[in-house]
Amino acid sequence: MSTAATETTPQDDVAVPDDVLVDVRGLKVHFPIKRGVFFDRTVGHVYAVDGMDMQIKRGETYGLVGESGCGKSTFGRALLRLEEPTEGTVLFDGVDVASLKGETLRRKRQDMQMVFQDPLSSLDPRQTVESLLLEGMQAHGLAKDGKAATARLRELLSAVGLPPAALRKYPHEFSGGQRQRIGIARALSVNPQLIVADEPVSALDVSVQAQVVNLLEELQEEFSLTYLVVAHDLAVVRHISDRVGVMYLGALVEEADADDLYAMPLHPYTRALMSAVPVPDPTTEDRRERIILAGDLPSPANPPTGCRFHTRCPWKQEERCDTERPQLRTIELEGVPGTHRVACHFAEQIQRGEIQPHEVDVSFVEQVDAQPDDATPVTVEPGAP
Amino acid sequence: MVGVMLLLSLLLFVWLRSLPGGPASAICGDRCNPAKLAQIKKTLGLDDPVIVQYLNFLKRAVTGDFGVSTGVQPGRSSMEIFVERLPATIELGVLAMIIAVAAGIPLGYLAARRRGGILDGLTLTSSLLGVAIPVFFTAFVLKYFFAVDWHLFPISGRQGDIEATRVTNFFVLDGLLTREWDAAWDALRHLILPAVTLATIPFSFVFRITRAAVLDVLDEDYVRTAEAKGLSSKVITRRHVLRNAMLPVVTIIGLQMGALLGGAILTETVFGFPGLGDALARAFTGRDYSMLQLLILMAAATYVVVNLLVDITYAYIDPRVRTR
Amino acid sequence: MTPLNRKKERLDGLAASTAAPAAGQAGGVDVMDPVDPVGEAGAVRDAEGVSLLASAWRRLRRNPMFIIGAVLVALFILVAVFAPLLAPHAPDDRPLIGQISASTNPIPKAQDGFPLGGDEKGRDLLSRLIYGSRQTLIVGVLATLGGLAGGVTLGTLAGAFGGWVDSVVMRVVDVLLSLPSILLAITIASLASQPSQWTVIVAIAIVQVPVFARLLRGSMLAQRSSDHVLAARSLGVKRSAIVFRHMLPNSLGPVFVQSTLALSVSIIEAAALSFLGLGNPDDSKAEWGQMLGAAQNLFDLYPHIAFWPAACIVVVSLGFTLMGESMREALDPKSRR
Amino acid sequence: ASSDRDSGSGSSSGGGGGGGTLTFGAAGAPAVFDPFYASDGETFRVTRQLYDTLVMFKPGTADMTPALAESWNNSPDGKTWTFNLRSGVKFSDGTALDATAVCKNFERWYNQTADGLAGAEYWSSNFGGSKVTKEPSLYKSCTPTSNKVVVQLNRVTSKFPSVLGLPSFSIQSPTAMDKYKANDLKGKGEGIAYPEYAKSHPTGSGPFTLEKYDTANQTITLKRNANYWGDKAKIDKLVFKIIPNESSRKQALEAGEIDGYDFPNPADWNSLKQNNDLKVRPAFNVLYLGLNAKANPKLKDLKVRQALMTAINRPQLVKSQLPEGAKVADEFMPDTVDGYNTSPTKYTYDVNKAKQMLQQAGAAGMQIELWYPSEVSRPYMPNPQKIFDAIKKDWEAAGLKVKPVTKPWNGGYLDAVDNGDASSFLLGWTGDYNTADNFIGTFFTETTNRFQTGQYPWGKQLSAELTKADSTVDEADRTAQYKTINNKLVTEYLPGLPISHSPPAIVFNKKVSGITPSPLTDERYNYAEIKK
Amino acid sequence: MTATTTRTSRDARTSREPLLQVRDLSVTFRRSGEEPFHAVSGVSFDVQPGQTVGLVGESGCGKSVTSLAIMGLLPKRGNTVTGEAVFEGTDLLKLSPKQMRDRRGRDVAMIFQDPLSSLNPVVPIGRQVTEVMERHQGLSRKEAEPKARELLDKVGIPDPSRRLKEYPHQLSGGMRQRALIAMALACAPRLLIADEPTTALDVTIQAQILTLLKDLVQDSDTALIMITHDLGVVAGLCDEVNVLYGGRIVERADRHDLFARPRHPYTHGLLASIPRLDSARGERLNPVPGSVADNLPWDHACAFAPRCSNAVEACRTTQPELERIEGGVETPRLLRCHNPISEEA
Ligand SMILES: Nc1ncnc2c1ncn2[C@@H]1O[C@H](COP(=O)(O)OP(=O)(O)OP(=O)(O)O)[C@@H](O)[C@H]1O
Ligand SMILES: Nc1ncnc2c1ncn2[C@@H]1O[C@H](COP(=O)(O)OP(=O)(O)OP(=O)(O)O)[C@@H](O)[C@H]1O
Ligand SMILES: [Mg+2]
Ligand SMILES: [Mg+2]
Repeated sequence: MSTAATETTPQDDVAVPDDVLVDVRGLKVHFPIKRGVFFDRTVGHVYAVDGMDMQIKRGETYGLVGESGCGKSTFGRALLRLEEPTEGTVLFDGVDVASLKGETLRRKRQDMQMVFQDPLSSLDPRQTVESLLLEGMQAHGLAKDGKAATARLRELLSAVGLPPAALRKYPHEFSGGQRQRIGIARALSVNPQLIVADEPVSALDVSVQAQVVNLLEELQEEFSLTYLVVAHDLAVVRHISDRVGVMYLGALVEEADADDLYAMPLHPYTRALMSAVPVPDPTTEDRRERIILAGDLPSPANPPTGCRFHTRCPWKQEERCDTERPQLRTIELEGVPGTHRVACHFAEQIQRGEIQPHEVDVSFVEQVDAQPDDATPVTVEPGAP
Repeated sequence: MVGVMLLLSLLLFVWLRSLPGGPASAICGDRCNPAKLAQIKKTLGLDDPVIVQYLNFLKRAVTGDFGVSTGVQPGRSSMEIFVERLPATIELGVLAMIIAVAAGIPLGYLAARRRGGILDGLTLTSSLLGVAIPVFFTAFVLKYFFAVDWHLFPISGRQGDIEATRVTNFFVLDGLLTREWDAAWDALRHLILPAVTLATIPFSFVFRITRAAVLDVLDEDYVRTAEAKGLSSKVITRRHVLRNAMLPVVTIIGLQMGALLGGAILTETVFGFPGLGDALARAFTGRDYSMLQLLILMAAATYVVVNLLVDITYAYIDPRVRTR
Repeated sequence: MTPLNRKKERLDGLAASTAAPAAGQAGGVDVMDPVDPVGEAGAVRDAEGVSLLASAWRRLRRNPMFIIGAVLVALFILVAVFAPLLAPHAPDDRPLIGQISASTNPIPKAQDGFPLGGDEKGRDLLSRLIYGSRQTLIVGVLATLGGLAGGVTLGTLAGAFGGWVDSVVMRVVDVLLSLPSILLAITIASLASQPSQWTVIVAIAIVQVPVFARLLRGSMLAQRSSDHVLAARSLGVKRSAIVFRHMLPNSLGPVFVQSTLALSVSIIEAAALSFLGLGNPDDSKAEWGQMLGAAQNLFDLYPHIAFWPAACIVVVSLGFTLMGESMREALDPKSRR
Repeated sequence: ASSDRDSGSGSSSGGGGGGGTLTFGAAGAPAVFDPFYASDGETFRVTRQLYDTLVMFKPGTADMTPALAESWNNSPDGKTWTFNLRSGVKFSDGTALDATAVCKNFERWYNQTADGLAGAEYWSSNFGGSKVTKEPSLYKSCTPTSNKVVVQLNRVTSKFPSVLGLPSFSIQSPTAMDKYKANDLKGKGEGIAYPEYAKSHPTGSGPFTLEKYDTANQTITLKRNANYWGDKAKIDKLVFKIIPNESSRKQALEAGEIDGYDFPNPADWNSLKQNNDLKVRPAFNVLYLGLNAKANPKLKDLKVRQALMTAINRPQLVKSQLPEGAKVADEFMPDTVDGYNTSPTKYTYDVNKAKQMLQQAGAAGMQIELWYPSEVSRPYMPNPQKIFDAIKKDWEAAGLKVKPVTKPWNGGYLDAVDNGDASSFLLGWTGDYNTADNFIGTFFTETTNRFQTGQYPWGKQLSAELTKADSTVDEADRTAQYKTINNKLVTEYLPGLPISHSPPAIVFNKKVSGITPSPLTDERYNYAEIKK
Repeated sequence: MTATTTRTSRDARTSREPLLQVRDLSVTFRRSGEEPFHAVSGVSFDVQPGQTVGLVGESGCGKSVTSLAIMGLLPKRGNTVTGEAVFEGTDLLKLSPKQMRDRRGRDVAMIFQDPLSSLNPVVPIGRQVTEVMERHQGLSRKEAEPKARELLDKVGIPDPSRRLKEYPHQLSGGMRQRALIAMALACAPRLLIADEPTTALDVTIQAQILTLLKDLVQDSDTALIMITHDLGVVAGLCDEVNVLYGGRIVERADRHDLFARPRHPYTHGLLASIPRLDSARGERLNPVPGSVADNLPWDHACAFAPRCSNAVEACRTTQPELERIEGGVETPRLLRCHNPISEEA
């Protein structure tokens, strides 16, 4: 695609480079919490996605990681307008998807597809694989001629490594990995540019997981696809992604090229996350420095003020961290490239070792009333840096 | 909720008035003629536009005045009749529910525990029969054998020829309060057959829900945890299985409480039990609009109240609801 | 949680529990075809596709509850269809009228050619029972179909569109749900200006509407947020196609089961209406509920004329209930095998 | 039903029988205890025991006999009636039942407001009018003179003074009525609200007084009036227990919970007779099939009406659907009423003849609506549907196309019949007292009656004939006129088809004796005795 | 709560009498109308006091069934269990239900995967902890309460007094799992079975729980059977690892040996298919082809054969035995394979 964005929204004053396929600005998705005996009143909101900025370049794989409930899936869905954004813009190839309506939106969907976590529930149990695959093609007028359609179906199946016999079968007759392949084939069926894969391998066995990961990589080359891969398994994300964004409570806390991020995580949360991933190597495991975070992810209905992470951060500083919300920024530090952005006030100081980790009060942020004083101290294992 | 009630009352009101016959004809009697009928309608204001009538009705209803009965007990205030008969139906309903619950829960539990066994099969089938047999037929059969043939229970009514002081109009309770033991016993005897009849339907639901809930709970991880802790089966049953299985059962009890009034129409009719069900049945045949409006609205309101109660009970036994 | 919600919740729960029958299949371990070259993605067996219904059917076939129910229902339908061949007399013929005397011999006794005797109008009881199956089936089926049609329409509207359409439709359904079903049926039937078979059918149909509507809406809503509908949406499939191809077919399971149960409820409620004198006054075509209702005053002296129609009703509605309940269980993903 | 603790209460000093309680199973609750505002049998059954009327009906008959008035006479013009009151009679509140009190009752009746008039069915249909609403009335004035009451009427009528035997015209205590605001009737929304008096303070001079009305348990307990002027009650208490369901009443009787009930289902008669005392009340009613040519012009032709009559197999209908003792009706009134014509044309069942007649009238295979009420049972037609069914079958046999129409009694049936919407309909009448006017006068005097006789050429004439007969003072003359009218009614007019007279029954268990079944359901319980 | 990174005196421990000896454990499920299904067959292993034994394998390989069989918690009907599970001299499988009840929770305790569904939603946490002590230590509820508070404190639940009165839904995922652990530890059992205790949790929480388990086992000399499908978890925690495939142990080794030199093609395949944080990026993963659905029956073949890149003719005709092989310094190495991966890597 060579043409630059033809439609731009007025507020879009930042120049979007040509190679950016998706440009998300200030995306927010808030779900109302309804309650009430006589009338459903909105008593609050779940701030599932709360100010996401992201650019995905053509042909790259963007990996999005974060703990359960931090809003990864919601973001992915909002990107595809499967969830109504509360605020913000999503420019897809220059068109603001967040403002499309009706038939235009439906047409636009051809360009962006989704692969789901649970391969079974994302396939209509009452449709054969054939009709599942044909459906999208029909919706976009790609299956006008029966023969061509059949040929394309076979092509799709072979692309995802399934025999043609699969066409007449129902989803429940396949194994998990095979189902996920069907899901991928369905996404491919309309020739999309972008595929949002929401935890595409989390539900699969390790042995099968690798098959699907490989498949995704192959397909990317073959069909020049752009991926947004949402996952909580850092190893998988690292393996598959060109760039990785780390999400915490509805917003990115760090974003960098995959190698950079893993080589030098800057945000305290990213550090903790990475140190927590067990590695299938006893020697490494025995020697590893580990940052054990205290407590859990606070409730997105009642997110902490300031830096969302300050309640669990071992490097938290007085004042600034709990009052001012840090923005994604590049930092001036040796060996940190300009593509590496982090949302931490003290990233430089931490990296330079000027701020030392300390113990953290475990406050259970999801509980409004919880005010434990005698909280357990967090353990930050001392070890060689 | 209020909206639902208003809508219901409006629909009912307009519909009732669009029908032939009605209170004016009832008052006019057998020697009626059109002129006389018109006169009566005029006197009662039944010739006003329906919407005017409805607004008047609402105005009066707000003050608790639902008009005067023309069929159930002509000339008495409908509200008075309602208040007087309510205890009868409550007494009946509560006893029926007690029977249904007392039989349904233990049997449901046992059937679940011995799933697929003979006891399970028998109780399951009989509970299905509970729904498959028309209530009034059950009533006839029970009455025929227990009252007519074997004289074990009285045939009809709430109380026989017995001196009884009325305090609350809950006859059993009154008997106990005033220490008129024989009156209490007599009132109870009158309740048993109708209550058993009425209990067949909720029994079947309570039984099946208990059985299903227990089966579900037995499969729950926390029961396995309890087993893993080596707890005695008594504790597991009581604290871990039943307490959780009761949640859906409470719901169904609530639902069935509302539905009991439906069953009461048939049961009370067969047993000549002067409660609301009997009043309803007669209000229908007597085209007693005032009574109908009151009773149907009250039935809907009861339903709402019972549901509220269920919610409250639910919150009491399910901490997940309580602390939200 | 709003208070009216208990009944609703039960229906919704029911809907949700059966909405995704696929989930039940997920854990099952299948016995393999031993030798099969493993492609990259593993073997795909060659056998023709087995739909979910087929597997539910396989489970049903072995369930005695279902078999008994199905046999009873089948018998009932057969009798209804072949009534004219089976019945010795027309339902409205009065061969025994001559024997009747209101206060000395109101019910003709069993005699040659009249194995069950006659009724109070001198008609052959057996023939009326046989013909009764017809009328009973008609009332049951029409009332259920009526309820189904109304309920499915409302439920689809509410479930497919959500938002204010859902609110409006559900308020209407709430009004209907807020009354015990028999009370609602009585209200409708008794307030019809001229009672007839149709008032009975319409009354019972209306009673069923909210149940079906709620049930369908529940599963439709569950479907709406399910991944496969999301997938279809993201494919850009048209809304109508999503509703009719994905949501509706996947939501009909519980509705279908419910309609079996509804048939039995219809038959019983028709009987209750007759009992209260609100049934079809024209008894030239026999109907069991009506026969039972007419027999109520003779129960003491001539229990058999009440017993036979009652027994027929019980057996048939038990048949439908057994069928419905076992189907419900078979479709319920949580049901243990 | 007589429980030990109730019986033999010491109050039975005034002689009489063995005391005890008689429990009667009533089908419904009395509407009020003020019979003036009542029109239903359930209310009258109770108030008859509480009040006296000036004249009453001889037990077992519909004929007048002295009651509060020991004797009466009539002025030659038939408009001034003088009643000689029984002396020493007291109301149960202790006040005297004297001429002033009686006239106060008349005045009260005549002074009803519009609301009151709406509630006073018997007054408005027999006397009509009210001073307040300024409508003309039969009643003119009442003058008390020492022991006599002089009542003046505006015109002559045969029903006077029999009409005064109706329970609605019970003489009630003016003091009590004032005290409890007996006239304070209010039309309210859907119904009429009754005053305290009618609800709980009935005060009359009858053989019983109200002890309590247990509305919650639906029982009414009457107590023996020890000061009754006439034959004092032998039982101590009379309890009416309301059991709406007919078969429950039967079962309750057999179980000994009640001592009696009335209108048993004809099908139960035989079995009831075995252990109980089933008393058949003389049939004082008529079931007819009303015809209305306005709704179906073919009916204008007398031939057609006669054909319809001929087509009905009334003997079989009576035998198979009506209780023992029921008779085919040849006229619109029972043969015990003066003016019955023993030799009018009698119609016999003949399908072929009926077909032939229809043919001749050009109405072969005509379509006709046949109306019958649902949800109701009347003494003259225990089961309307069955009677309808029998007639329908017969008519169909004669080639007619019968279209059934049914509506609930109070839910449109009566209204439609009154409006003249029903071309043929089942209806009947139970007499109030023994005059021909009470039957045929009620049916046909107005030309806008249910039969819409006004549209026949003879309608006005019939009306005039009836009015003339009714206002004939001489009894013999009057009877002769009625005989003629009766004959013409069935032969020349035939506005409807008389079907049957069927006797209702009342049943007691064998312990009860002394009750004479009344054609007017006017059983007197002061004569009842309970064997222990 | 500071985790040390090395273990000491392992040798001393492993030489003691085994605490639990599982011998030839087989579990067969029978459903009417279907072939009997051998979920677990011929599984044998020992657990020494203080030792952590890992059971790893993909979903459905029989890990949970093994542990449930040892605990006597399999469904009452529809299955047959054979073999032995000798715990301190008594065969647990032969105990009567009553006797088994006395042992469960006291001598052998278990933690389950999903901490939310494993806790009774309508009973306060405290009660769920104290009831174990009431049952096995004869304490009254009053007496048990302070102990429960101590326990909660020990597993790292802040403000234990308040938590005692709270219900499971009021706790976060990590806290729930801690509460479950507290229940399991209430009577100081000598053997703890943890069935995927961290699978439902996020990595950061998983790290908390794993640290906790490690410390507890170390401090109290409790033996731990750790069931997981995450090889990373095994690598950091277990002394000895058993790899299961299709209901049978296919390889057993000391963790160092296993990860350094996997011999079974399946183990090798598993390791090769996992992307690792510490390896170079960008290289293709080497997945195990096919899925469990392709398994052969063990009786006449190696179940893994259809997916195995090393398969030889024998793999499809004869069942390999679990045999001791070379290597395995401290723990004997066992392998079930006709054509193992050569020993270099
Ligand atoms: N439709 C919805 N209505 C209300 N809240 C929602 C809805 N969808 C998601 N949420 C809430 O928004 C938050 C983010 O959810 P989301 O599914 O995006 O998280 P996630 O990062 O994908 O987590 P996971 O790893 O568990 O999939 C959660 O707290 C969730 O409960
Ligand atoms: N109650 C049961 N009835 C029938 N089959 C069962 C039963 N329990 C388990 N199985 C089967 O036994 C096999 C082993 O199950 P198990 O639960 O031990 O697997 P697992 O290794 O724990 O897997 P996961 O990682 O998914 O927990 C599975 O194929 C399962 O389907
Ligand atoms: Mg997600
Ligand atoms: Mg498991």
